[in-house]
Amino acid sequence: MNATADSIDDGGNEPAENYLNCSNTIASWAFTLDHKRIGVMYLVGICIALLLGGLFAMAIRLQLWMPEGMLFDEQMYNEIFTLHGAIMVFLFIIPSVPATFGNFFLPIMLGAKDVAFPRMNLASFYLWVFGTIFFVAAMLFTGLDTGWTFYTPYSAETSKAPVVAATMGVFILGFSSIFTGLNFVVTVNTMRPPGMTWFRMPLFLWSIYATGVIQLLATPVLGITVLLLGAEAVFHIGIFDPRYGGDPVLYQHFFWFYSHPAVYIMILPGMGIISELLPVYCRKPIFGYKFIALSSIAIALLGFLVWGHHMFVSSESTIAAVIFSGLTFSVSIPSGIKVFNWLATMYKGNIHMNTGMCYVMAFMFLFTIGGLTGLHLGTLATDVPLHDTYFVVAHFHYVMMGGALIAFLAGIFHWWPKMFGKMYNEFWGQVSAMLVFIGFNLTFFPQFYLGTLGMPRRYASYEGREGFPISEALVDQFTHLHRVSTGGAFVLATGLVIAAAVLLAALLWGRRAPRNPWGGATLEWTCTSPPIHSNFIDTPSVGDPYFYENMEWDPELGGFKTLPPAKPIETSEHQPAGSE
Amino acid sequence: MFANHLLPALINLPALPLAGFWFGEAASTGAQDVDQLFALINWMCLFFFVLIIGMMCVFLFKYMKRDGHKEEWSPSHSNMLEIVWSVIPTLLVALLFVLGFKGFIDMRTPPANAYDIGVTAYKWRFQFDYPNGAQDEELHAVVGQPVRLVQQSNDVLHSLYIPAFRTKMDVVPGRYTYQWFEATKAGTYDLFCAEYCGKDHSNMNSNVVIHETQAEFDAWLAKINTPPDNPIEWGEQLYTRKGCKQCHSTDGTARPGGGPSFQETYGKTHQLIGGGTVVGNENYILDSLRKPQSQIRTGYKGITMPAFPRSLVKDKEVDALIAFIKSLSPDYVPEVETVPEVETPEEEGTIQDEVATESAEEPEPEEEPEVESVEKTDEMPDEEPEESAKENGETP
Amino acid sequence: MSHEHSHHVTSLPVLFATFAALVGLTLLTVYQATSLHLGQFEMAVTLGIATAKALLVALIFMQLAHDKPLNSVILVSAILFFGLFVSFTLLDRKEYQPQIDQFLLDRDAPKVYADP
Amino acid sequence: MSATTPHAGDLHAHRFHAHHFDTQEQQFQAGKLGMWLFLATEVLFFSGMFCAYTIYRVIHPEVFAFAHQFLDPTLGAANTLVLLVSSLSVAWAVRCAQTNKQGMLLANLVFTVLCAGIFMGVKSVEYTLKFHEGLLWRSAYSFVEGSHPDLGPAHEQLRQFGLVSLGIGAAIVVLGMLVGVGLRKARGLFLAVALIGILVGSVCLARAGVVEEMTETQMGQMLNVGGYALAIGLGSLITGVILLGGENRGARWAFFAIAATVVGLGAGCLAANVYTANKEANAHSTHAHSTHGEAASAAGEQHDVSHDETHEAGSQHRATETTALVNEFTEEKLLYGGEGPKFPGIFFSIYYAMTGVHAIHILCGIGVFVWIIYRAAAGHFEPSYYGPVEYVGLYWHLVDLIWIYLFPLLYLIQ
Repeated sequence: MNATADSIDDGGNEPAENYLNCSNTIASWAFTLDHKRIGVMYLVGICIALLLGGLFAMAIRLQLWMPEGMLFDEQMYNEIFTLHGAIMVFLFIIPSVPATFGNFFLPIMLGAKDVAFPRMNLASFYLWVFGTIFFVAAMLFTGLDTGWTFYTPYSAETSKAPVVAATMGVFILGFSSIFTGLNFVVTVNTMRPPGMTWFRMPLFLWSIYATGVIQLLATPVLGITVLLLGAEAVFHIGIFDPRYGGDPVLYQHFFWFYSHPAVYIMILPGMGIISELLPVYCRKPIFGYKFIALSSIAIALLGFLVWGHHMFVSSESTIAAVIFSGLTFSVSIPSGIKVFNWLATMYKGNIHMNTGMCYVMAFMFLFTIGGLTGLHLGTLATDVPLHDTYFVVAHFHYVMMGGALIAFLAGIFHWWPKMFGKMYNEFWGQVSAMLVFIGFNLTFFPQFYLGTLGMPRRYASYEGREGFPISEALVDQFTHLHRVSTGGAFVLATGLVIAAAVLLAALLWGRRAPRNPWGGATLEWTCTSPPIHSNFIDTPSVGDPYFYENMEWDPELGGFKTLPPAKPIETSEHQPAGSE
Repeated sequence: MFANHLLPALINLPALPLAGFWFGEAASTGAQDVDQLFALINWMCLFFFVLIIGMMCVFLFKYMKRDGHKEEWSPSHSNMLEIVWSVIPTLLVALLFVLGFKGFIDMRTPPANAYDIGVTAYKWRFQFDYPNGAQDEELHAVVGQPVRLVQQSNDVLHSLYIPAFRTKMDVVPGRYTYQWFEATKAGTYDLFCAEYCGKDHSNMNSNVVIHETQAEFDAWLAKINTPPDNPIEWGEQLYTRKGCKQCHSTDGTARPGGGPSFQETYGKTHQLIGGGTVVGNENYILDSLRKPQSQIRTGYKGITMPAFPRSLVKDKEVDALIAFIKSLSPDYVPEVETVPEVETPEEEGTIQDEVATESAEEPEPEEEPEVESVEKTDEMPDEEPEESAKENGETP
Repeated sequence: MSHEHSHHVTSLPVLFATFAALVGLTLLTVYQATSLHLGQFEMAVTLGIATAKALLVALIFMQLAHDKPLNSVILVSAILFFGLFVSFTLLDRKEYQPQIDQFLLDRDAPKVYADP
Repeated sequence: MSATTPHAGDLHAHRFHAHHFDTQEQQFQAGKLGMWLFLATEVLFFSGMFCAYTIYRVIHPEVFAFAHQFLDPTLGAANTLVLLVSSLSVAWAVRCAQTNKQGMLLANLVFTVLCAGIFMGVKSVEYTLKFHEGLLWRSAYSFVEGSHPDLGPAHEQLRQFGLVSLGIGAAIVVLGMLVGVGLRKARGLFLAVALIGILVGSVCLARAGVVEEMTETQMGQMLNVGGYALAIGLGSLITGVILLGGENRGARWAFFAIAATVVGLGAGCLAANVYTANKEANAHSTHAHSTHGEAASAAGEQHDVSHDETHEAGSQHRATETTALVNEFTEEKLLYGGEGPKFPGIFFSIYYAMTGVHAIHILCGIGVFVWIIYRAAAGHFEPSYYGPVEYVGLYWHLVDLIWIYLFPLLYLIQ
């Protein structure tokens, strides 16, 4: 550590020019190679996707207010839940954290000027846009009603045009995802600055790295799967479609070989954000650095061994089900390690309950529930009745939404001052976190109970058909629970709208952000807010990313300033475990 | 609305898990095992949840930023702790795996004395085939008798799910899948399709009726195996039972996303997609049932109509349906002669007769009978000696 | 270390020898498949020859023999995941094949229910 | 990880040194790592089809044994050789870039693209043959005797159009090289046009060569294909002579060797086509509906014909029995059954999926090679900067590597 007090400017005199205002033409955005601008464009894009997916989600919740369905007929409902799922998974969650925060902060955290392949990075964004266009096309064709999983033979026999459009969209989005992952892996591998060994990287980078590995190894299989599915739908090649001698269960193997690891593409970056934020807000070095870092890699690799647990009742053979169940439990260990290490980080800290920290706590609560209910589903005998019911719906929303989306929100509140140089209203930020947390639990906790009672997923109504009504007591219970859920969804939506409003208001009326409002020790807090076009004026020197003792709150700056280190970091006890 | 529905639900909510009744009523031998395992996992989860979230809350309140509070030093890693919180959960999940595995093997191993009931799933119905040849869309069984369901699908993936028995298995086209249960309580239970299968997925439910005694069950079986004498009445029953009703009305209106009304079918000339016309006669109805994609009338999406092969609708039943559709036609006049004829086993003859009458009236008399005979020879293997009577009438 | 020599340059004789070996192995595999009848070993021999060729291409043409180990690790792990995918899927597929066979058998057999 | 250790040679800033890399070595290694990761995704991309292949082969070995006989191992081996030669030339191109032999670099790259063109040509010969015999994927499989359509007068025009565009293509390649070496500005355009010409030419020729009625003599076919192969061989020969005059003696002889190989390959391709033509002729003249090829029909008997018979029987596989089975076949059986006489179609589904996706990779390869040739002609590459040549080379080797497996798995089944 060769940083001295005078070499660190804590933001007294910020340069007037930054990456946002250094050029203003549309072309300077559309053809930018700057990872920060690409990250911001991604942010705008995925927020639109989130809004769209969210509107469909509200439509679903409203529909289920009445047992006979309140708004739509069955066909329309099927299309809506399909679009909700497909948009949320392919357009929102998978690119959410890596493509925005990964793009924006990965090079900065490495002290680099850009990612390894800036043009590929831009290409990845435009592929995302084209993929989105295909999805819009699928919507315009009307009739994409296969569910986001595109199970054969249903997807191969009905509504060909939208299915082909959507699968081609998925194919293109897959490339976008591969390019992003590839860029990050190469950047982390080859562009770490002198002094930043593997075990001195911020944990966010570890999780992005692990995510990149999954994106590289799993996404191509999705590519070939949708390609073969498209060929099946158009030419009837007989690989997946039983009408032509194919095997629908084979399709499920193909699909889940990608889509299970994809779950970790969604959640790992979220875990990375939590590992990054928690020590900052607790003012304590992260506990068990090495274990958290390696558990990311372990999750990434073990995630490839468990895809068969989506198929326990899909007539997978008994032996395969048993093997996959056994392997499934192995994933719970590294996830547990992370949670326990986070807890240990809080111990004896000095916890700042900022908006970011509120979301982190919400994440820990929701992710714990999501993870623990995974045990019910991983256990073979209990999975059988729960499979394809609302229990599963609740479980994966707790993990994907309670995990990935909440972590995304935590990240956005944490890094917003850095990205746009404006502070937001702390009070309303915390209100939004509260509402999101309460609304989320109200929406999804009842769904666990719905699932155990037997409510199957993807039902447009739950009164049964003529002559075969579902028993009255059950319909009553379903109705009550669905209504709590729908009510909760409105609370949740309100929370999200407030969060968006807080952030947008900050852009307009927010106070100017200091360099380091939260006292983070990773490199992004040493550059200006917002960063200049080339990130750093001088190559920054690398220190311990979780060493906070040399920081002090400066009320004049409204942020933290860095003091000369009390003692050289190399001999400090607060060094990450890995460097020993 | 809030007072009516939300409030009671909210008040009830905490009581539900406390009551320990996560699942509904357990009515099979397997269900109790599943419930026990589920409860065990629940307790385990509750323990960890309280541990984690409890510690989180304690830390949150104890170490929350306030005046004079400062972070204190504590070790930043501890291999001992890491080992503890890796090994203990590993042991616990290993236990869960073993228990789940055992339960699963039981679920997948039907007893040797199981009673086989065939299941054919199609859009959007389950049809149950009983060993004596009876078919019904309700699943009936007897208390204490293990039942094995031999499942096949006529079109897409379905999944037969009986919450009360905690059992579920996908129904996959092109192969068999199996599940079994042994009911412990008489009663009527819900049965759902749990795998998304298209438009009416949410209406693909049925009932499971568990009879107290074998005699009761046998009586039901005998009853269901005897169709009504009047073909029109039988046709009307089939209209509901085979799922026609979901897409086809009988009052001349077109259901949204569905097919043409049955009232508009018989004795009219219809425009087809891709040009050409077809006359609504027996052949047309038979074709529409067996090969629905072959003649699609303008204004309808034929793709939604599944094919009904003979395993789903027997030829006799087709006759009944035709009789029913015919009776709906506005200019239907009950024919006194045909009614007794359909009651005999030789319904095929009836169709032939009718086609003959029909062809005399239609503009294309040449074509129709020919199509008919091709149809019949194609579809009918010779291995039905007991039904030879009907062959006489139509072998060229 | 001057820049020109920081990367391995494969000599022409090595390139041509590799090429000759590849052509030789191709001819061998054609001969083996069309003229020799190795029975149960046939598949193993065919794939063995293909793998030998693949190794030659990877090690010499693609310079893995002189490259950073990381690049070899990447290729090998891709192949491992390939194997994982194929083997698990195949395992399951073979296990449930009897249920398909039984279905086809029944379907082609005379119907259980009495057709009219 | 020594990526960050600066090299002595890196100190001077190169014109293609991206600003965000500290050193050129770092840039090179980053690119290479990126390429290797991309190759890993390619391996997994193909894994889906290999998985489908493995599963259906394990479950229906008889179908594979039966259906593979319709593939011509001679053409497959010829294509394998074409790809191996191109792999050699790419590896050599990298060496040339490393040792600053600009002319040979360009020549090797152009040669590689020519090989890719030959590969696609042979591929289209194969595809066309199968299309006209009804050897298609599962639902379209309709293998019936005498299903060759007559293209009529358009046929002859197609062939001539093919020849002319091939000639123009070859000429433009030569011109492009000349201009590339001389005026280093406009050769990219020339080369692109040349490649398009070659591709269009080879595809047209292949079509013309195959769809022909047998009343048109085999000689015509020989001329077509021979002309095609020779044009390419001679084109590259002349190019080599012109390019290498005075630049590098040893390499000149080596280039002659390559050119000779191309001519040889052309001859091989020719022979293969003659062979195919003979098969056709046999099928038509000897109307011997021998039952050699009845093979494993839907019944699933293991086909057991010695390879000699297999070769002779050729298209007599359209045995009467198969035809009879096709006629027996009903739609219901196709729709709701697995096996039927159309079942061999599953082999062709997989065949088209695998070779089709592979061919798309070849086309992408041609695309990037055009770009690399453009840059090579502009003199961008030198020992201190040759990354793109190496990366594209790696890609091309992987495409070759996949074919190394596809060839025995599809063509050489017993």
